[in-house]
Amino acid sequence: MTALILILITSFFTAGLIVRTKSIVSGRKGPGVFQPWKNVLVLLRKGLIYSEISGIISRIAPVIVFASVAISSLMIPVAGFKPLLSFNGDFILFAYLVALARFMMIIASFDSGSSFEGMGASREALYGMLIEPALFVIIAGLVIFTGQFSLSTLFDLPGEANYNLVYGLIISYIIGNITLIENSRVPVDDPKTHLELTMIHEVMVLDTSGFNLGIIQIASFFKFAIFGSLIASTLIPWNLPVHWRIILFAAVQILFAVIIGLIESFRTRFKMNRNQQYILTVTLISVLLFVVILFTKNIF
Amino acid sequence: MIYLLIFLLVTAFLIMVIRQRSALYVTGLTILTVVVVSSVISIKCLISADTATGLLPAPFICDRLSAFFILIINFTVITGFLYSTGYLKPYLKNKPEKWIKLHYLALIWLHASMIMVPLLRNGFWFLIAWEIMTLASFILVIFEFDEKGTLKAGISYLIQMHVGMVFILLALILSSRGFNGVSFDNLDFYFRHNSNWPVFLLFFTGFGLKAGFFLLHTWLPDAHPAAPSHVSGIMSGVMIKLGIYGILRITTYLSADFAQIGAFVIIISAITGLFGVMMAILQHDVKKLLAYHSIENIGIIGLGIGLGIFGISSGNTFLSAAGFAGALLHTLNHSLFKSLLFYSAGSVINQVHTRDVEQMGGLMKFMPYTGWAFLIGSVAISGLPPLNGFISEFLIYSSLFNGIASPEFNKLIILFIAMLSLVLIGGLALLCFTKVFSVIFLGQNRTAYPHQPAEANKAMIFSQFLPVIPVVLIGFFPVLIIKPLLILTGSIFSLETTALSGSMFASMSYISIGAVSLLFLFVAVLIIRTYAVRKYNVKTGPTWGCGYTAVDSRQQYTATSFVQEYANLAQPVIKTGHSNINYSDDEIFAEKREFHTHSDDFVKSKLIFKPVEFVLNLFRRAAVFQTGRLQHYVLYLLLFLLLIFLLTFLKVI
Amino acid sequence: MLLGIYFISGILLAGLIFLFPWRRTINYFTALFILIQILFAVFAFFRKDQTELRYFTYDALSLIFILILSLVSTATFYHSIIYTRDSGHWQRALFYSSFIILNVSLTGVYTTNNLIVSWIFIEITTLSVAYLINHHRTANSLEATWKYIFICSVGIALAYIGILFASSSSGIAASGDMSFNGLRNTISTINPVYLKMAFILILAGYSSKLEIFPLYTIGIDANYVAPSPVSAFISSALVNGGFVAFFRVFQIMSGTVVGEWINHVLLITGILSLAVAAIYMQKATNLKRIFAYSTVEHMGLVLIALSLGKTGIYIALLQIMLHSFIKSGLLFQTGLLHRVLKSYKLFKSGGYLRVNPTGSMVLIIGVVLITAIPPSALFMSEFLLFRELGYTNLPVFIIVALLLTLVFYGIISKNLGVLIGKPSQSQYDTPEIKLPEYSTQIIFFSFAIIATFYIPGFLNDLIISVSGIPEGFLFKVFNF
Amino acid sequence: MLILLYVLFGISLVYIAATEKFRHYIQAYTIQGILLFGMAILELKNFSILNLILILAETIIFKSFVVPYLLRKILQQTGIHNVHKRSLQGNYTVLLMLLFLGISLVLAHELSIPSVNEVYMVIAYFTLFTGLLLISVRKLLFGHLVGFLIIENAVFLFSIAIGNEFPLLVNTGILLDIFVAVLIMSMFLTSIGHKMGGFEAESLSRLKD
Repeated sequence: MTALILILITSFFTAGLIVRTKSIVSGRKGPGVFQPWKNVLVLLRKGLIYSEISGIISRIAPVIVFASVAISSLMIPVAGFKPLLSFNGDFILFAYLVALARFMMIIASFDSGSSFEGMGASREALYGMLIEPALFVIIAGLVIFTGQFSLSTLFDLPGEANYNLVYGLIISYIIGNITLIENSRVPVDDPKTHLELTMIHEVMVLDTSGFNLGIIQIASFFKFAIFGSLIASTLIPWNLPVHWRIILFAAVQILFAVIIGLIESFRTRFKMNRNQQYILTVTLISVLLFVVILFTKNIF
Repeated sequence: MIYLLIFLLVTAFLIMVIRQRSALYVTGLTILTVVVVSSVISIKCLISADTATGLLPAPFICDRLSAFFILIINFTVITGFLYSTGYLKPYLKNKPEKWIKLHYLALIWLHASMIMVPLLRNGFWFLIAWEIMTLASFILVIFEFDEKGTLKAGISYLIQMHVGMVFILLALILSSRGFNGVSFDNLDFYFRHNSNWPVFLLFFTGFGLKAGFFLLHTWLPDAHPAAPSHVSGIMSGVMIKLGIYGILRITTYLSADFAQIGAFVIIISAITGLFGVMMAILQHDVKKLLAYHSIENIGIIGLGIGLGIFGISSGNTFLSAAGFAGALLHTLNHSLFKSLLFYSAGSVINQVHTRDVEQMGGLMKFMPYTGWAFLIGSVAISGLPPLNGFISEFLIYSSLFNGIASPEFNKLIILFIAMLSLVLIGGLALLCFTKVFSVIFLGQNRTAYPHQPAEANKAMIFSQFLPVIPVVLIGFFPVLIIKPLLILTGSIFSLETTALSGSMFASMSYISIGAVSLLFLFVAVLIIRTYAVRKYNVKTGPTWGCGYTAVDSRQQYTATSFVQEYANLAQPVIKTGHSNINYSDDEIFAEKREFHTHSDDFVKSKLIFKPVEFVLNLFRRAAVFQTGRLQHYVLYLLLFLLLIFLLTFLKVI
Repeated sequence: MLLGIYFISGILLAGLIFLFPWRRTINYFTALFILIQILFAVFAFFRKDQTELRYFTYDALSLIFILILSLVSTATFYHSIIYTRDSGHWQRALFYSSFIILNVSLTGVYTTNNLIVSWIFIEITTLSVAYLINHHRTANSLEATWKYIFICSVGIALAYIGILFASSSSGIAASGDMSFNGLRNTISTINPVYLKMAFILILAGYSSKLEIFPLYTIGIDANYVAPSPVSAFISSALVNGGFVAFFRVFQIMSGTVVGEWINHVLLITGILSLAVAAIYMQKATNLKRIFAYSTVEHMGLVLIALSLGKTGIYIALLQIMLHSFIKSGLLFQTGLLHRVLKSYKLFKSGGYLRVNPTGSMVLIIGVVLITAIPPSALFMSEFLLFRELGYTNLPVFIIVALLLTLVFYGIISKNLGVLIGKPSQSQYDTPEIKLPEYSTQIIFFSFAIIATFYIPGFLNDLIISVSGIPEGFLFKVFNF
Repeated sequence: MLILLYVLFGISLVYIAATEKFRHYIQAYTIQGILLFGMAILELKNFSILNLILILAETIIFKSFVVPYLLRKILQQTGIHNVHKRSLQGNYTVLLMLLFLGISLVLAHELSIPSVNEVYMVIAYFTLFTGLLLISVRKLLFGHLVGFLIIENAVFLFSIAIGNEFPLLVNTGILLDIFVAVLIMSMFLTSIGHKMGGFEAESLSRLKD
């Protein structure tokens, strides 16, 4: 339960922190940390407008997207705080729930018969497909490393005998990149762009409005928090006292958000056709990690 | 056997002589009878502890493996038949009456032979049932013989099945040397005293041809589009599974070489799965796409089997039990959602008279039920929770990760490859099914339909939704089936599964909780949304056109463009060809032009067609010997005598 | 005595036909002959292993084939009545009289116990079938007939030389006893080289009748131009005649020192026949030629089976028996097809299913049966064949399997074209085929299906006694 | 005496192979019939009167009278006299004959058995080969028929050589068979000539795939 609460709290401020970082770096005053959530609350209280062409899918898909991301967050451990749902192989359910959300996003984007939304959908599907192995390779590495089969114990890297902070950092790096890709951030995508041709996530929700847009936004906040929590779990020793863990967790989350903000400020986004290469690089790094773990465990 | 055959022959005769309408009823009744009888027997078989031999007369032997497959077959055949009653209606007028009756007859025989295949161990009877199955399905496939390519697909199917039969025959014969009868039961002895993998390989080739493993799959993407949809559903749903049955049956007899065999099965299955889904994405013919997906799913099932065999080699019960259980469950699951998808696709094709997805669109509004059925099928086949596809993939994943956790390097590499391919298969399947569902059912129609599409008739809708029930049930409540499934797996492959059963049960109950809470959350958010927007009228407006207001349906994103980036990525493996006509110099005003892309199955074109064409050409050239001249015929006589003299003289014979 | 009556009545009736050459009388005479033939077959069964007229014995082998002959010739007669409806008086008279002589001579071939007599009757079959082949008197049929007589005669002359070699040992020449028993008794004294010469000459010579390599070509041509009932008869009864004549020699020689060599020769010949059939079938554009090649294929299989010892003989007999029924049924049906589509040419015909659904169902069943797809009993014999090959000779197994697949492809694809391909003419005449005309085919086909599950006891006993395999063999293999 | 007959027989074969006129074929065949009769009489020591009649019928009557008559009739009806087409030059035919003679010698030597006169075998093989050769190289159907008749002569020679005395009934059967075969063949030959306006084997090569 603590884990869920921590994730919820995290989700409240990460998005704002990113925006805030970006504005400070670019020399603007910028909105407050909770501005994204305020926007969402406004959205939630607005009426709904659907495309004339769209049908039932547009009406239910956002809800499913939200629900599946929310349920998937139930499985995420936070630095030793047990998640609500935890069982052997829960990471599979986690990954596939995220995939379910993606599925629904994609078909929802097609429902309005738009000439743009398909572009985003196409990229989302392709990148999602390409990045999924990275996550699984990490998990496979962790399975070898820890001998556990559940997210709640897998990420307890610091508790392992051969642990080295380098592992934690590499994993954090990979998960960080996964986050950027899953959430369509720079360098893969620029959420603030205004050209539909180059967008991924934003273009898919062009015809989504009001409450539906709101919950999709919340889902993406959740996603941030989920990956942030995973990073925190790999870095923070799980046997520390509770308050230390919470403090460290908060620190990691803030750092994570700030780093993303910095990346978004200083990096330009890739050309669309270079994205695949980038994603594959991430996967390759994860395989490298896997090999390193093999060495560590003397399997080679 | 004899009574059964007499019964079927009498029905056959009856169907041929009575009127068409009554023929339909007789067919239904016969299928129902066979279903009831065989189901009762197999349920008895499943319940009773030992392999119940006394249940059936002589050549038939029922054990739990066969019972499992029979139940699957029965379910799909029932839905298939129900679907056919609706589906065939438009055909009744323009096809010869006898042909329709033959179709019914073939349906009965296909069903009966599919039931018999898992029940027979004696090689001779087994092959008879096997061949009848092939023949019946062949007749079913070529139902729409007027269509271009149907016959070719049918014949290619028949020939390849024949080749497969020869492989099985060879393997059976080799393994029963020294026995009087040719039977699978001899394998037990053979495998204990001989090297296992050569004969296993032969069996695998024979059964793999039916199942559609990589390199042996080329008949599948041709036969399924050619066949009417209920037949595609039955074939893809259950008939190709009998290939899996065969492999499983052989697996139960294996006694050595597990590591090699397991590795082989895993690698070939991984390739199969990846290849199937990679090809599927690029197809624009909806049924061809589904056919390639069958190949993919066979790959997944094969992964499960391979993992199971692998597990035996390292003595890891969890690995093998979860692998086999995953394979069995995926067999069941695939039969459900694949038949469902084929039926829905058939309903669509029946309305729009094309299989090209690029010419569809917006059908959700015209055929909502079919659309829902297809959506459920798509989600399930992509292996997404909370539907059944996820459960079987979960089992296979569990097995995989369990194997990875206790590694040796060589095995680890193979398991790693298996894992990577399984993950990629999942992602690619998602890409594929979002494409096909969206393009067919969402948005607007891209070209004008020949007539206003209407919802499929009641029989079709009913049979589309019949498989939905187990799809949803298994997806939401895997706890219900996991224990029986593991017991079944344990007794088939003689594994000790009680320990595994506990932890699996726990996982499954959590999955159930997750699925149910997903549903609750979904409903809750829906209610909240209704509450939140109650003050406003839900409005509709034009789709956002980026400021451009004259948007029309042709500007929609198409299937080709949706997978364009993927196609570029897959170019090294799967060449996508274009066909277009260039402008000529004297062409001032451009004529109407067409452009289309196609992606060829390189296995089919390079490995099957080319050699076959080469050989046939050679044969055509051999005809120079046939001069029609009397003198030459006498010369042959002389040459023959000379040949024999020479061979004798050289002591060759 | 029985045989004497049969021979005399046959010859008499054949003569009478010329004296009263009207349609009705001819039909009556032939029907009478068919009746005599059936009665003869029945009585022959009760006189098993008795010798008549010195040169003829009703042994098991002959009984099997007499049985087939009487069934096939009855059916052939029935179809011929319809076929020759529009022929001229003399043409018809010649047809039926040749038919009767052919039947008589075939019975002679089947029942004789003498090498030379068997040869004589084989030659008579050649001569009498010539008029049946040439029934239409077109350029094609003349050509085929000429080739048939000529090549057959040359072949048979060679076979005669072979027989002379076989009798070259001192003992047999002195006694002049050219009966098979005599040969069997003295065979051990014959020089093996002469035995080989004899065997190869007899095989090559009779290959024209057996429709195997090297002299298979004339059989194909004859089948092609002959009226389809006659084709059916040629492909079954006449081929069986060649088989019996050859088989008796084979059975004696296979027991000697050259036995192994003979098996090898048979294997080579069989595979060559199979290959020739498989390869040329791909190019054939005529339905009847395809079925004729299928006969070559089946006879090739029979030869391969013969090379496999006792079980092989059982397989060969089963195969040839079933082949007779299925192939003759198929060719009868092809005749009916011709009446509807007006052509056997593949590129000229199509859409048979639409025009004549019942007939096409019969054709489909026939095609299924001839390609040895279950429930065809041919599957049983081929299964046994493969079983033996799998145990003894794997390379041959593979070659045979490949070639059979080719044949399978040829038959199925070409027949499907006729059945459901595009019709070339927009409108075919409405067929005037009455239901009874399908009856013979259906009966023959059902024999071939039932045999998978049940072979009548007396027949099985006969085959077993010819092949000499142990009693419970089938039971053990098939778990009947 | 016997050896002279052999040599004469051989010469007649060479003559047939080398000549280009059908009339000469018939003459040579007639002579062969007489020669065969001589050989049979000389070779078979203890024959009955019935057998003598049979042999007489087979050789003199059948081979020297009936068949040549038939052949002449065909020639008259069709008006063809010369071999104006063949697939092999006459020289080569003769050379091939030489080769076959050699082969026959070798064969007869290799396959010799004590009870059989080797010279007989040589000539018998040679006759057989000549017949087959004629069929293979001649392009007119008439030539084929003559080839067949020569093969029949070879058969006769073999049966003398190996020395079988078949029962009378059987012998009659054989004789009748051959006779009817030749009769029917000549009938067909005539009708082919009418139907197709010629005897060229070329015209009979339409039956193929």
